[in-house]
Amino acid sequence: MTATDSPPDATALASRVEEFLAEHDPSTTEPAEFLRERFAAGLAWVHYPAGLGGLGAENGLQAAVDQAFAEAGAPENRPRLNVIGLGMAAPTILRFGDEAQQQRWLPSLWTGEDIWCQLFSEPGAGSDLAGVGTSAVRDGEGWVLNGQKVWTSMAHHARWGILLARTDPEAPKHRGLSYFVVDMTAPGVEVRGLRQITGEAEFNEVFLTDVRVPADQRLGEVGQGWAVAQYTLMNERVAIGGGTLPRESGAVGPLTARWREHPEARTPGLRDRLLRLWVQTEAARLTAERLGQQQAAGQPGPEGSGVKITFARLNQECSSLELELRGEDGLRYPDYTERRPEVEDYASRDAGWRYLRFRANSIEGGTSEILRNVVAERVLGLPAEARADKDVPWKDLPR
Amino acid sequence: MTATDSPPDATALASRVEEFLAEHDPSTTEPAEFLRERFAAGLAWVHYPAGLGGLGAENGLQAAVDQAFAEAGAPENRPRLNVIGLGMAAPTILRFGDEAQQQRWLPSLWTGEDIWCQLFSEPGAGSDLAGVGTSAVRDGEGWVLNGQKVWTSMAHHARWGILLARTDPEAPKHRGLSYFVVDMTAPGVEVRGLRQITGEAEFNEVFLTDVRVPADQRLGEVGQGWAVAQYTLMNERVAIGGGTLPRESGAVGPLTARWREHPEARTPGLRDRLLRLWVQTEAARLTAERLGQQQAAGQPGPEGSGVKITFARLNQECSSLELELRGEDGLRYPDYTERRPEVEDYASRDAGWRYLRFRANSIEGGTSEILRNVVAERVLGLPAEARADKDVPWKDLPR
Amino acid sequence: MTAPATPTTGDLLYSDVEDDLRASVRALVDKQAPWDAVLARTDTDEAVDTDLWKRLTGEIGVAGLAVPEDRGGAGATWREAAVVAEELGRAVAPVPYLGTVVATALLLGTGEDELLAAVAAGERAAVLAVGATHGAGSPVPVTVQRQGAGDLLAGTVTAVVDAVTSDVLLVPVDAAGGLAVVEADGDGVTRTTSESLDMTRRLTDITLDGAPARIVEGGDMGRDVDRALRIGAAILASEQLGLAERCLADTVEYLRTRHQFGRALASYQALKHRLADLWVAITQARATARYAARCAADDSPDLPVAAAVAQAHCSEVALLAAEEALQLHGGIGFTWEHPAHLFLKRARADALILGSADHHRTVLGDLVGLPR
Amino acid sequence: MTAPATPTTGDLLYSDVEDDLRASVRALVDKQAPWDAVLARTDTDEAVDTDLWKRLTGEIGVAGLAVPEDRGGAGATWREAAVVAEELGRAVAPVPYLGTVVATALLLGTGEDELLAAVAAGERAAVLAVGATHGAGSPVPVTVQRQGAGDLLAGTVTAVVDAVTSDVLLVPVDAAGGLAVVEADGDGVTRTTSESLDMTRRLTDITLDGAPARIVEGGDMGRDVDRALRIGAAILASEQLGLAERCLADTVEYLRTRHQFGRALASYQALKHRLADLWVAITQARATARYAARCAADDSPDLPVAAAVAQAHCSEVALLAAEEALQLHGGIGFTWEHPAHLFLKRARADALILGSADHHRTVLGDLVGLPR
Repeated sequence: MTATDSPPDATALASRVEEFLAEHDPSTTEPAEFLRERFAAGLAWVHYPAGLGGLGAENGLQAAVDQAFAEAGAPENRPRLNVIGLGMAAPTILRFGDEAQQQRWLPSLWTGEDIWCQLFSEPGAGSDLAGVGTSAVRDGEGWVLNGQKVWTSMAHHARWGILLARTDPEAPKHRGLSYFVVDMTAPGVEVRGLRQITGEAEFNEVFLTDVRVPADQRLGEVGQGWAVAQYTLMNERVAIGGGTLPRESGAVGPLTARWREHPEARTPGLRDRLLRLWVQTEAARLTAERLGQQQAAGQPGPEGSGVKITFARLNQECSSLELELRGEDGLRYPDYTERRPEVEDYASRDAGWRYLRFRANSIEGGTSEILRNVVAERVLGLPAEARADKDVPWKDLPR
Repeated sequence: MTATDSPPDATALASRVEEFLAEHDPSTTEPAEFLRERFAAGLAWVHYPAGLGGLGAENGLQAAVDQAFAEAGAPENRPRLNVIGLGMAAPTILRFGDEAQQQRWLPSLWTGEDIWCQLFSEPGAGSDLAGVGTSAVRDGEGWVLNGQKVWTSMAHHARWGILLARTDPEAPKHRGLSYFVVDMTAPGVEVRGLRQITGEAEFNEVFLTDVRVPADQRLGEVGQGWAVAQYTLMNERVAIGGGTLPRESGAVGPLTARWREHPEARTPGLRDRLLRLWVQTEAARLTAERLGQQQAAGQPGPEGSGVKITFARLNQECSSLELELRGEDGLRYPDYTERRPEVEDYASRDAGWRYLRFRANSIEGGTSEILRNVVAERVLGLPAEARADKDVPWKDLPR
Repeated sequence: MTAPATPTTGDLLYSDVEDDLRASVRALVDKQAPWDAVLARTDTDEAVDTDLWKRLTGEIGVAGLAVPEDRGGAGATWREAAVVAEELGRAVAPVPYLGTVVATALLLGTGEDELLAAVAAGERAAVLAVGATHGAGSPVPVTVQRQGAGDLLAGTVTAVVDAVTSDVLLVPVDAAGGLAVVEADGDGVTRTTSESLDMTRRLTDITLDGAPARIVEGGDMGRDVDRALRIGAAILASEQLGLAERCLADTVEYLRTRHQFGRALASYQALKHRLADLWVAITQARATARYAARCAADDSPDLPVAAAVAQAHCSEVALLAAEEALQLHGGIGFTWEHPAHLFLKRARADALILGSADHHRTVLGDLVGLPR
Repeated sequence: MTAPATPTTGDLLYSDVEDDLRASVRALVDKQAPWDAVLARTDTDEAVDTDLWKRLTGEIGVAGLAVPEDRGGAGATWREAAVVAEELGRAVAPVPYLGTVVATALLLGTGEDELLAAVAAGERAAVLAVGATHGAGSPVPVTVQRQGAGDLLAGTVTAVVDAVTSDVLLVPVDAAGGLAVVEADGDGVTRTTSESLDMTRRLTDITLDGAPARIVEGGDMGRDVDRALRIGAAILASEQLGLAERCLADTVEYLRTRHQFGRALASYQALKHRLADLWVAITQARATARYAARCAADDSPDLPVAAAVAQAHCSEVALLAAEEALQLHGGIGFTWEHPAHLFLKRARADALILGSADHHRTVLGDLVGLPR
């Protein structure tokens, strides 16, 4: 295909998938090989440009392609493990990377050979991400990183990390940042499991000590890091909001199941609370559906922030009520021993674990407080919070 | 009694009351005359100074005196009608008035011959009372007032009003205010009933047009009005917080009565809400009791703000739930015709009226939002809200 | 018992036709019944704006939206009817729309096509004679009986909504489950309208004593009335949505312009967060109301669940919005000459009529298999 | 039915003696069991800090406060015992205080003076063998029976609080209402302690199979146990109060020092208002807890109401305080190496043990004449 070809439509894509499968039998081709060939054929993410795993097709056409591959028994590209790579790093590389960077990172990212992680948050920079203090100092053509990152999912599996660092502490906070891709196997990168209140270590702390990063691993211009990071996070927000859900999905599911299975635990007061949560969950579900319909109709709405606030609260309230329904069992806990959970599978976990884990829902990926500010300021047009940190050199800010 | 006598104790007071009653038979003395004599005898408010209706006794000794007079069938001094006079104007006159002012105003205030009102709030100055715009301009020895006041209880009964006005619009807002006593019968004072959402006009608007106020009707120095007004309001806050209450008093009373009398309206969900409100009411009652005990023990605590926030919310939620219990009756309303209620008697009023009237509980006498700021800043020591109005001439502030 | 299945959601967005309909209704209502006119009317004996109702039914045809064209209506659906309810809620318009919705839903299931066509055209106003607070899902209260063997009725129905100006009463009679058509101005009918908490929608007590009636043929009164009340509940949710949106919009506007302590009130974060929470609740109210209207329009078997969810949610959201609006307007919102109380009273009453949130939650629990 | 009468409130303030007692307990606990030591212990098999318990009972005499001097105690009252609970709640101290309170309250009503004195002196630890979530006001569960005609017992009691290190079990037996004294380390007794949501107060399942027992003479097991549980509920409210205060204080401190966007978090009004609301709730928790302790101390007939109110209120306030603390600490509060989770887990468990708020509201409704 040359650049002047018009992008394929659904029918053309279906033919290409059929041709590809005829040439690459999933049952006999080695999985990694199969995935690399699929990427080369432009059938990885069809809305990406030709040569980068796509064919420049419309975004909505991917689902049918994926389904056809799934039905043919094609191997998966580890999407659950590489959610940061696929959802956040890839679009950022596509938008801000040069051609060499795109060719270097996108193929192994998509195939799942290389897992990616995100090195943004720091102990001193949570909601206020632009306050990050990890330093990147020029060293010849490259950079040397020092600092500490936190809340890094997948860091212990990751080959690459996208990282926000301060290249100019004399500049105001938003203007002194740059954005790098870090080799997680480089000397000076230390990943430690971060134990959380469930007892498990789902996230990591990442300590960076004199980590050398070559010049060609910067994304965007020096000082432009905030804009690049914003783009990355915009993709995260899209990933969290919206979507279609079955009735009674989410945290209300185990709660209603418990109610139905344990008549002895029922009281009138608990039923009232249960029904309130059922109604709220159904309302939230319909809201998420409506948001999806708006996005599909090309009217992206700001409801995503509201959906996230609501699901966080419902997860917390439902799991808390579930503990009450469980009575004595609600007081027990399976095991607080420090472990590394491989995959988040909430429904199969103990009620107590869910109650604890869901406390983070209103913190991770934007606190509910920050999201209320977002709704108030961007949706309702209310004045922004007074702040004194915008035009002051970062080094002079109170911390 | 001369100034060098030591103040009387409880026994001495009891004797004085006995003597007084022996000389002034309540059943034969004309009520106004009786009250004037009681004032002159120092048995009006015994903790006030001699010559001003008191004997310089301890504050806590008043109750026994009042009780003795009540048991003897002595006339009342209209305390419900003159709550502003007795509770707010009198202590302010005592603290900031000169002797001539005290002698002029306190006797007829205490006897109830002269009702007082408070002219503080304005349409443009509610929570931000220091922003009042009613002007007081010097005119020879006296002053001329122009402006509009609002939410004035009793103005249509009042002979005198305590008023906050701006004497220097060039000064920052808190520094350009002075405090006056206004003759409500003076030319240019117009009192209009202010109809509220219940249909009634419990409060008033007061329009002031070229109202002349003599120089000797100012309380405190020119420019000191804010401090004087603060003192007045401190006395209001004391009147609102604290006190002993019977169980199930307040808005929960008619609610539980309805519940007990109407089995057909009961549902499990409503019972849960009822019991939650019962518990909250009892908790608030005990908190008010504890506050009273603290004050009696000489440890005045800041709990008053919390008590006011809580009772406002409970009044609102209880009356709202009562409407639900009433079903069809909850949809009816007796009469929205504009009227002047003489005395607030909440318990005897219709549930719908109470629901509407109680909406104001979280606004009048300090909004719940302002009181939360007070708790956060004065009790918890959190930083004050950023404000840009403190050092700017009042006339230059945004409005 | 197992978790309920997930029905198809259907379209929850507004169509272009609905947008146009909304614009027409809003333009008319804004002109004919701005809030100060609505308020002024409450101090008169003319509780209903009959002129506005005439124009709404005559010019826009709001009474016949869900009636097929071949039965005298506009051939639209309850979805479009719900959009009208949003606008009328936004304006607390004193017109008998909700009563007409319920009566129309009921008549659609009967053979009363002459009456249906007259109602759809706005020529006659019909109302179901059932007390305002009765909600779908519990047995229809029957308080009127046939007198002797004839077709004369006797009994009392209290607190009927939108019966002030109605021409025809649809009256449940007899334990057997009949429905009677009674001329509202006919012999033996006494209507007494009293002051109501919601001044813009007054209640009427109806006494029948020897009132001539025609019994509707066929149908199952209990089932038909219940279904009509469910459709009414679905449409009421849209009224509550419109009201809540208006309260939020007015409050945002007020807080942006009102300054205290040298700052716009809208800049105070505690107020910003409360408004953000209210906005979130309203987006959910919209989703539930749209889904309920969709289920009514498509005669979905999920209508009972959808209507109960919408009422349980929208009743509380509208009340919250009206109460927050009053609180955040401060003193001015407590005065008669400000619209805040019109919305508060409507929201408080709406949370009771056609069944309270508590009623709908209880019904819902049985529908989705969450037993007591 | 009429409104309940208002009992005398009594003194709700802290006495000088109570202030001194608080200072002693706090000094000891701060030194011996700061939060990092409490946390470190949770990863060991020594769930109870027996050394701290030895000093609390030996040096301060916390186990005998409510026991008269002539029966081996300190001759104070349940009021003073409540102050100790506040401090132990503030520290989530892993000591069997609550279980001791309930056992002592039960023994005080019996003739078991030898055992009572040993418990009061901290020489022996006793515990009521009833499942953790059982609340006063409903029949005491009896799951242990006499084996044959002798004095051997068999049965299982699950989820007992503070039984890990106890020496003596007080076991409800027989439908007739007896109470048996069983040596916890004796023959035929198996105790299994498992990991618990609240790591600082683990649950123990107890199985008796041929366990020798002595039946307590006299008394009415159902009534006596119920009363002991009510006193336990009253004292638990003070534990919840202490915990809530600690959560608020820690959060205020953190928000004052943590800066984001160039400002201390404590300067954001939305957070200020939430903390103000929490403070208000805590002042109310204190009033209810003090009143319940007062009623326990004076053997007031209002104890059932006071304990139910205190539990219904304080359970929710402590949980709110712990949840707000975790949320407002942000990410750091979600980590294992921060104390927030110790308080959260204790608050969540405390809201279930000795009966949930829902249970106490239900009981209360019957006590104050608000029928179903």
